[in-house]
Amino acid sequence: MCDCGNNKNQDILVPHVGIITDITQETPDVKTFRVNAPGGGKLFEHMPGQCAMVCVPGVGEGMFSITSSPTNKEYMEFSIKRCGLLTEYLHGLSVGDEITVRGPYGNHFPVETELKGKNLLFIAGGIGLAPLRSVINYCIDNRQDYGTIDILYGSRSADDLVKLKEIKEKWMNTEGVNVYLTIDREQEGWDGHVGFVPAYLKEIDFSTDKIGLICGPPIMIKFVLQGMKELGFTDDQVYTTLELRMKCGVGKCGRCNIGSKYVCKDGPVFRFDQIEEMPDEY
Amino acid sequence: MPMNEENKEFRPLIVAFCCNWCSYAGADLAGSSRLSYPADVKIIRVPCSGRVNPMFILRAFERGADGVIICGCHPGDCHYSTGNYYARRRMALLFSMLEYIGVENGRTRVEWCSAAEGAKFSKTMNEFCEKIKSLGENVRLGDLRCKN
Amino acid sequence: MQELINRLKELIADGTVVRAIGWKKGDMPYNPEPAYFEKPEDFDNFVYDGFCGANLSKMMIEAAKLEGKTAVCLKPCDTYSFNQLIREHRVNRENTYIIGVGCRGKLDIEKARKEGIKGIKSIAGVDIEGDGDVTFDTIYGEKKMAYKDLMLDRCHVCKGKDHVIFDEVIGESKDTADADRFEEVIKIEKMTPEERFAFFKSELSKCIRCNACRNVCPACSCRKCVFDNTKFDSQQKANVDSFEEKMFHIIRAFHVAGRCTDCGECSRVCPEGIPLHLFNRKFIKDIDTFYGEFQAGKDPEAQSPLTDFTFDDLEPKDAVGRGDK
Amino acid sequence: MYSIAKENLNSLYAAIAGSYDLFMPIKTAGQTNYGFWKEGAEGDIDTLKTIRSGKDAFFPQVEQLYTVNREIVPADVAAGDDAEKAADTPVRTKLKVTPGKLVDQDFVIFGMRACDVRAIEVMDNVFLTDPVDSYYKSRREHGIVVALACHEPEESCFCTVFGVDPADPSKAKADVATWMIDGKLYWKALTEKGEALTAKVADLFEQEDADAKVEEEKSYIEGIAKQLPNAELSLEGWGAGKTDEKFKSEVWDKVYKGCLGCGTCTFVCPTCQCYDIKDYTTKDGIQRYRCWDSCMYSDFTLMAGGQNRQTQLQRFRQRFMHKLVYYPTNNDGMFMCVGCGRCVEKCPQSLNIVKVIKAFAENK
Repeated sequence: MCDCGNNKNQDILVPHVGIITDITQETPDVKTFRVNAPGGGKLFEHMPGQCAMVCVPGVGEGMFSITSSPTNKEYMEFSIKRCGLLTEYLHGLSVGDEITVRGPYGNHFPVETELKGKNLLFIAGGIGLAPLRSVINYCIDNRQDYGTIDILYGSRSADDLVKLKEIKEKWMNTEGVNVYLTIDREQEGWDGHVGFVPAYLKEIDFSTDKIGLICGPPIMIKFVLQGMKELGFTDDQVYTTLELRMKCGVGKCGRCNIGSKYVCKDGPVFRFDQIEEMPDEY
Repeated sequence: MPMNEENKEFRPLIVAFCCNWCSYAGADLAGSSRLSYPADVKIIRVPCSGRVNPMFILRAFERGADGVIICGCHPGDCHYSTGNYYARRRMALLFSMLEYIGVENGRTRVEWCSAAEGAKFSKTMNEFCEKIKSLGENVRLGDLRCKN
Repeated sequence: MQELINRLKELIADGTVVRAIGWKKGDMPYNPEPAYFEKPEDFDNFVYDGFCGANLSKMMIEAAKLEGKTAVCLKPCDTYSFNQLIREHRVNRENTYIIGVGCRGKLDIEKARKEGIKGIKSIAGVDIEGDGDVTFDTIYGEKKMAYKDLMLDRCHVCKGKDHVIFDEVIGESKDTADADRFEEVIKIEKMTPEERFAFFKSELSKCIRCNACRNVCPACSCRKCVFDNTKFDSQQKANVDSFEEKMFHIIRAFHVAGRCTDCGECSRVCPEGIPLHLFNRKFIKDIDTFYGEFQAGKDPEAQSPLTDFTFDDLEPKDAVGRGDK
Repeated sequence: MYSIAKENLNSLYAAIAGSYDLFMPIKTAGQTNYGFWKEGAEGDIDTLKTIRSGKDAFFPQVEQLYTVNREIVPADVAAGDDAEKAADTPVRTKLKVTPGKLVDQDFVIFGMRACDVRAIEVMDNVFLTDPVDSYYKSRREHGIVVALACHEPEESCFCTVFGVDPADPSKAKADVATWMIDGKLYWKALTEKGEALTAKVADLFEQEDADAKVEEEKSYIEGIAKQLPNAELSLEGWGAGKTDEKFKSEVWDKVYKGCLGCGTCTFVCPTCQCYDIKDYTTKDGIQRYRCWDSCMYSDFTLMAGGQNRQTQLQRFRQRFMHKLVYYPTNNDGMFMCVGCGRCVEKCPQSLNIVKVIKAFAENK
């Protein structure tokens, strides 16, 4: 076993070896991987919203958001949707297999500053819950530091809702946390809300004394933002996280920039008024 | 190829692209007829000799092969009627090009070998293997990174 | 040149074409760029002189998809490439108006640089007509070179002064061939394998894999190149040793074998001056020898040798070992 | 000041190569590129511009980052492996990461022109800012730069536009400045590293009071530089904070059309530093390396779900915006171009940064 996981002197591009200690099939195409250092414990500490480069050597490397909360001191989790070469391969791995991980990269949701003491509104679609889950759990674990927490989460179908168990057992049972679930189409066995997230958002008619955190498919983000504006939210009240092709993760390889901002270094978390200032290239 | 103390003899790595309809069966027949051919030959089954892309051959060399042989049906006997005719033209041009850039002649070969010719298959492989042994290790087409 | 400009303006004015593809004056006397011309004032910067070497036929792949007809200026050798593109159904002939432009050989500024000519302020004698020497006015004094000595290598093996496809021809052309097309190939074939290998190794070790040779090639018109396939691990942008460059260049030449018209663009654009045409020409020579003479692009109906066969073709084992006996 | 006759340069190269790796312009197959000098190599410092810039010295085209060795082991149910899954997939992959070796020996980069030396500063701002790239850093720490004045600048040069002085390499951040005047190389150490190098080869040099001669050469070069066609190129309108106005300009649509989407400009450029990280599977481990990449390539930003710069116009714009706007925005107004003019000479379609700047000036 190599000790590179603990070597602090090596280059930022050289990864840590991580071992998969648990795999949960969340939905038909999403799995959550629990990753530990080979000797146990976490590979590194991170803040909610930060990302890491997960790599299967010989197959590829990709940027994934760390879905577990920093308050989890035992392991890190990545929720990964199967959609390409690397993710396909990752889905074929078993507990006990090793992968490499490097990070953490990027900025994080301002949980210690702008968000502190505020009422929060999380809006997620599909696998977009992954980056937000880290923040939600962080806020729930530090419940006293935040106001009310509203979580609006939608997905294509009931089977595609990620982390349903945690949502039901933990989030729904925490005081001051309201969870609103919705699915796109009617389905047998589903007695909750049916409809798209932006529409549901308007139905619920959230008051604007909140800070919004959005993540989901680009089209959803677009319409949610519209909906929020109609409700009276302003751009500087809403945060989201972006994703572009990345290789280095440290703002040097030169591909994930939007204007002069690098998503991997200056992002992935941006406030909407910051996004408005960037050139239209994402 | 590593050459340690006990094993000084050069063992070439040979990749054989064998057509599913003829020489692949020919290799089978060679096996069931207890005809031997060197274990250095690694067979890759292809649906037709016409499936062999020049890039397959170059990549095989790059990844450490010392010789590459393509076996297909005899002209006129192609399962898909004409695949081997096209292959014949392509390989003629490719082999000529390899010679042109300075690769030793004989590292590549095309042989037509039917499903009934187990003996020919085994003989061809033995011959080819001897030829590659005499040429030695493939230096010119290999990749440095695959060389330890 | 004025005649050409007038005619293009006329074609646009009378609605025959919507736009023209030609060359725009550069900021140096030797670097005109391929460009689109639509409005009369665009033609203020139109230029056609000895440095307009670029083969514009590949631009027609995109241009012929645009709304309305496009006029394109093609030199005699470029028309072969265009024909080949028609053969492969990559351009829409209906949407193209071909103006065959005259050519007396195109020039290579690198040839002047090799002669130590630098600090160029202006160049005279490169017009499309005339046959005098080329005069360079430089910061370091005036320099002269014969037009012929400044020509691109490909022009010394010119395919002839005739356009093989056109709607109209403007200007005179000259056959500038003064060397045998296969001379260099034969010279290499006569070397020993060791010499050949050393030659290609030193040439190809310069390759920086910029892909200019591929991107400029009118025959390389695949929508997605095999070397751009991210799932293929030989999609290498650079390599530890020179082998992969060999593979890239062999495959590049192989993919256009039988379709390459020998337009010489690959060698022209190579920033490292690698004689890439030596690969293409070897294939052409072999095809000629093995399967009979064939000039791609001459006849848009002709079957390419690699998509054709005869029952008694040469066996691959007989294709080698012919040279160094 | 030290001097050495031009015909003795080979012995100087040999002397330097005796103590250091010597990286310098070498002529092979008719072209001059940087390479490691060894006995018999044809050193060529007369050619003003090597085709590839000197950036290879610190940021080579290919660089080994680390090797991963895979070991396939049987699933170990006793150690916590799920028994059911272990029956299904009985083997597990174990990995071992071995970082690539950092440069730990001093080496000399000889004959770098002032523009290329400035380009090192440009790259420093990328690689040496937090988080520091240790591969680059180790090369920077061990590299000794011997800069050479440009005796005869060429028409494609426009370095003075960016404040680079082709006449006086001692103004650049080099360790040694040299001038080639009348068949003699004049040598002036500028830093401690430069002094150390000088000490090692000092017995080849003559001591000569040549300050006047060097001054004369400098004013000669400056005189030439003023006459160059692009000496007066104006950068007005470019620089930090100009993102909005330039990005939305319609001029891009006019200037990009001829672009082939090849990587020539990026690969010959001394300041282009974008890279890709790739795997190469061999028999003994997966080698992960980084190599130059080009923003002009169609796969540069390609993702499973599409990409953000899909057209050549966007990619073309990205390159020049990066050089003239984005980089200055992030680096106190410093441009990411040094005016070396390689793209001016090498672009297959004759498009280049000068044409872009001029097109914007004309279409204001």
